[in-house]
Amino acid sequence: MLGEGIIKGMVETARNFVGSYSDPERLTTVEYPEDKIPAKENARNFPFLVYDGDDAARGLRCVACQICEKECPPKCIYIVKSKDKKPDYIGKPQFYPAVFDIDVSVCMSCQICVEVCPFEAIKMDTEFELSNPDRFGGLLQDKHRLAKSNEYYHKIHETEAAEVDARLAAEKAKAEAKARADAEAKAAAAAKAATAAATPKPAPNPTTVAPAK
Amino acid sequence: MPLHYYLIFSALLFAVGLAGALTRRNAILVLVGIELMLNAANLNFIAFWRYSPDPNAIQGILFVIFSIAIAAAEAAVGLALIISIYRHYKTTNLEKMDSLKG
Amino acid sequence: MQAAFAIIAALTLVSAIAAMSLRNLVHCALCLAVAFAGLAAMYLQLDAQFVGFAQVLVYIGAVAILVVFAILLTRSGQPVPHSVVSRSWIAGVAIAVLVFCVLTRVILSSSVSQRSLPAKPSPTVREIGNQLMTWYVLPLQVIGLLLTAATIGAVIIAMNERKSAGGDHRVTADQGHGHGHLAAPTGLNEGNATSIASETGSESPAHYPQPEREREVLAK
Amino acid sequence: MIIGEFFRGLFLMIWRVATDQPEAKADLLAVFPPSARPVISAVLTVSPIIGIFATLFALTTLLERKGLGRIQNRLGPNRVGPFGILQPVADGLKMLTKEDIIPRSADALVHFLAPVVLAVPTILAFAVLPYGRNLVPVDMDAGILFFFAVGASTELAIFMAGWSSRNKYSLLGAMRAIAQMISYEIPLIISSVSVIMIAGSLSPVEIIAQQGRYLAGGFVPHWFVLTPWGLAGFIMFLIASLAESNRSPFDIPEAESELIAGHLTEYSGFKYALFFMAEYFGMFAVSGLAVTLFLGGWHAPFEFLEIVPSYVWFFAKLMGLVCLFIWVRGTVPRLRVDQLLNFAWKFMLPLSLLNLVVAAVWHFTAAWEFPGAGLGRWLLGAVMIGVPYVWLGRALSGSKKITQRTYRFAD
Repeated sequence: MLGEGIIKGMVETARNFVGSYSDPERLTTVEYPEDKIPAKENARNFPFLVYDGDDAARGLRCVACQICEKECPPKCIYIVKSKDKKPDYIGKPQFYPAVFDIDVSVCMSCQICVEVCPFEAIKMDTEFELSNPDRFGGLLQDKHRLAKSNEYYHKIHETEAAEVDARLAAEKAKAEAKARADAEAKAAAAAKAATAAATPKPAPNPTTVAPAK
Repeated sequence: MPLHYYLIFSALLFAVGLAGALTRRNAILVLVGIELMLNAANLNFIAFWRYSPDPNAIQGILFVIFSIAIAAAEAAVGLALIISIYRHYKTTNLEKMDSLKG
Repeated sequence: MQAAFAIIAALTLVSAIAAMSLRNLVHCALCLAVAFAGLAAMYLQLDAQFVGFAQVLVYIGAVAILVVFAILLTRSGQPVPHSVVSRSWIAGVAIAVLVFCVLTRVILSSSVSQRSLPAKPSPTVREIGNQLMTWYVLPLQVIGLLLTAATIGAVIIAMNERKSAGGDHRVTADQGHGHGHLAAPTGLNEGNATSIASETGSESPAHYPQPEREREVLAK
Repeated sequence: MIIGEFFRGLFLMIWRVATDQPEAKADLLAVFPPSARPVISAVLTVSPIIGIFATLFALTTLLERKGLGRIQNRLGPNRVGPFGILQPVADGLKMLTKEDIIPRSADALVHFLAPVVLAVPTILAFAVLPYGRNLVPVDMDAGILFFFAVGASTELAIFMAGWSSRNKYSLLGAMRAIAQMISYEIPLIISSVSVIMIAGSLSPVEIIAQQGRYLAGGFVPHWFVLTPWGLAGFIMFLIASLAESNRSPFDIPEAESELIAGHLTEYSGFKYALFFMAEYFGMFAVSGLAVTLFLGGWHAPFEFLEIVPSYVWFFAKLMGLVCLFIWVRGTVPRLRVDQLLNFAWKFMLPLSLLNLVVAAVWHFTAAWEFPGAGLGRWLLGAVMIGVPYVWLGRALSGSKKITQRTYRFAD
């Protein structure tokens, strides 16, 4: 009342004024291009493709299943499936994307592609400096620019990447176990077949053949 | 420069104001015309004061000061009246304010 | 001296004629302000500083603004379909010309008008103040009273809308209909003729809805 | 020969200005033929004023942006030049290279004239301020009246800008600006009338001369701000001048959140720069008047400091007031229109009228002779203005119950 609030406010702003010179901690802003606030772990901006190992062309997890292309709400993903196959991280032969393009200018950072990907192949990046002088070519990111290593993924989303790696390792272990079991079964069946061939019993047993398929 | 320059100029201004006040339909412009006439009269006062043989007699100036004050009051009241009239008749056209014309 | 007089006089006269003859009322008001400024310059040329400044302060700073406000509040800024001068305009101009002729005749025949410029007087503001406070103190008081009365009167005249926001107003509006005047719905015209003071004093619900009123003021 | 005389005159002029001597221009003018002297004299007077205030304008925009930044715990502009000191240059270049847009339905002539009509009176107002001991552009008998007269004529320019743009925001902004300027002109003038009354003169030079004495052995200046009516008048003058120069918290004519930019909405490029400049020039002019009326003009605060050139004190006080304006802008939120006008008519006007009475009492108690008369006089004045201030403040704010806000049209 009677103007004391104004004086109180003036004192407060004066404190800010002096304080911002004496105590740099008070400054709420950083000088952007030189200083950056480190990105939060859960920050997300734009998808990238994860690859394992050193070779982006070989280690790409994407199998060109095109689920993300279908699910993408603004339809910014464009995939062409390869004709041939190459082994994936488990070693199973899979298709790979011959073309994988994402248009930055269309993407709305919704993360749905990440949600739907069954292969943990597409993840969200924290990189936000995507501006480019070339409106068309520069904003359309192709497979090579999108591919980023698993180490990078670990760097930006530590917790999430660890979970993903654990899951993949489990899957891989399961697949290997299964493969081993299959191989063993196959070997057993082969042995059996060998013994069966040795003994004259021509009628094949469907239960032993089926797993070897 | 002789005095009659100012006097004739003031007479011209007075005539312009008078013509406006007599011919315009809009009440506001009639008031403006009256203001112009008052101003012309003020100019006469100042001119007569300036050309008077006794420059220390400042009646002319004082009269103009009073006249300006009165003109301001007149403008305020006059325009308030016009606004009030506008509220009743929805027009400031003087030719349409003819309720008393029988 | 003569050149300055000629320039100022021409400017003042042209803008005075423009103020009295232009179709757009806001232009008229602006020309009026120029005419007032020209007169102030003429006072300065006649060594009447105080009056010149008072002229600027009162006429340009207050009267011209008042005229502008009145024009906008009465929506006179809109172009009118009919002629802006009255039917008997020839008579009006004739009377004005006649008055001018008579005045000129009188001025030219008078011996006073041939008087030449005396030495420059030195009317200090102090002198004016002394005179106002001694010999002219009664007129000063009367002027003060007049100004107070005028202020109160102007406020009351422009404010009576507020008191009779209900039925009274409707009746007057209907009378307007009866005489074949602008038949606008009452609610719409509610607030557009309010003064500056009520423009901003928004306690009364009678002046809502505000956006509508603003649109009307704006509809030039 | 002539050239030598010219440079001698120029040097003498600068030397005399720098050392507070009178007749600075005399030797330089003697070089020119008598018929050209008035024009040359005018140019010599006007060009430094415009140059200095244009520089101050650039400085103040920078100061304002840096200061506001610091008040909000930001850095402020710091990219252009070292510490951002070239920011005004960049701003100016940006303004001047922008396209000059005139709306199609605008009244082109009035739209063009408005910034010119605004800029001329604001620069004219500098004519009567005494910048130093012998630095008065025009020593006018009715200087203060001249100042207020040219100040009043800026209102019409703002109306021209608002009306000619054919934009509802422009018109509303202009109408708000005019209503505000008319309302606050009254307390502004009345609070300076108390000074005029005590000084007995409308001349700024005379008013400053009356404040040139020192009390208590040269340590207490005889400034009007140190009297009860002067202090109250100074505060009211400052508040009213904030409103006159359309500065926060009274910047509702250009309230961005409601009116885009008020009457400036349809202006761009050089015309906008003119408006911007006029606004700051108006602020300088009214601060200069406040310095003249209340803060002793170019007089030093202590007697022994009078050896410092007088214009230094004037500009130091001026910039002090400008900094205060910036500080207030960084602190106080914007008012609503009805609050603004209620404050002017219900609070400022009665108090400034009362302040006149206090000044009159001060004037007539000057003859008091008994011991402690000075203090008693001071206390009497302080009580006379302080008690009504408290009473009026309580009466006006006491009736307001702060309750949950209701929205009439929001839903």
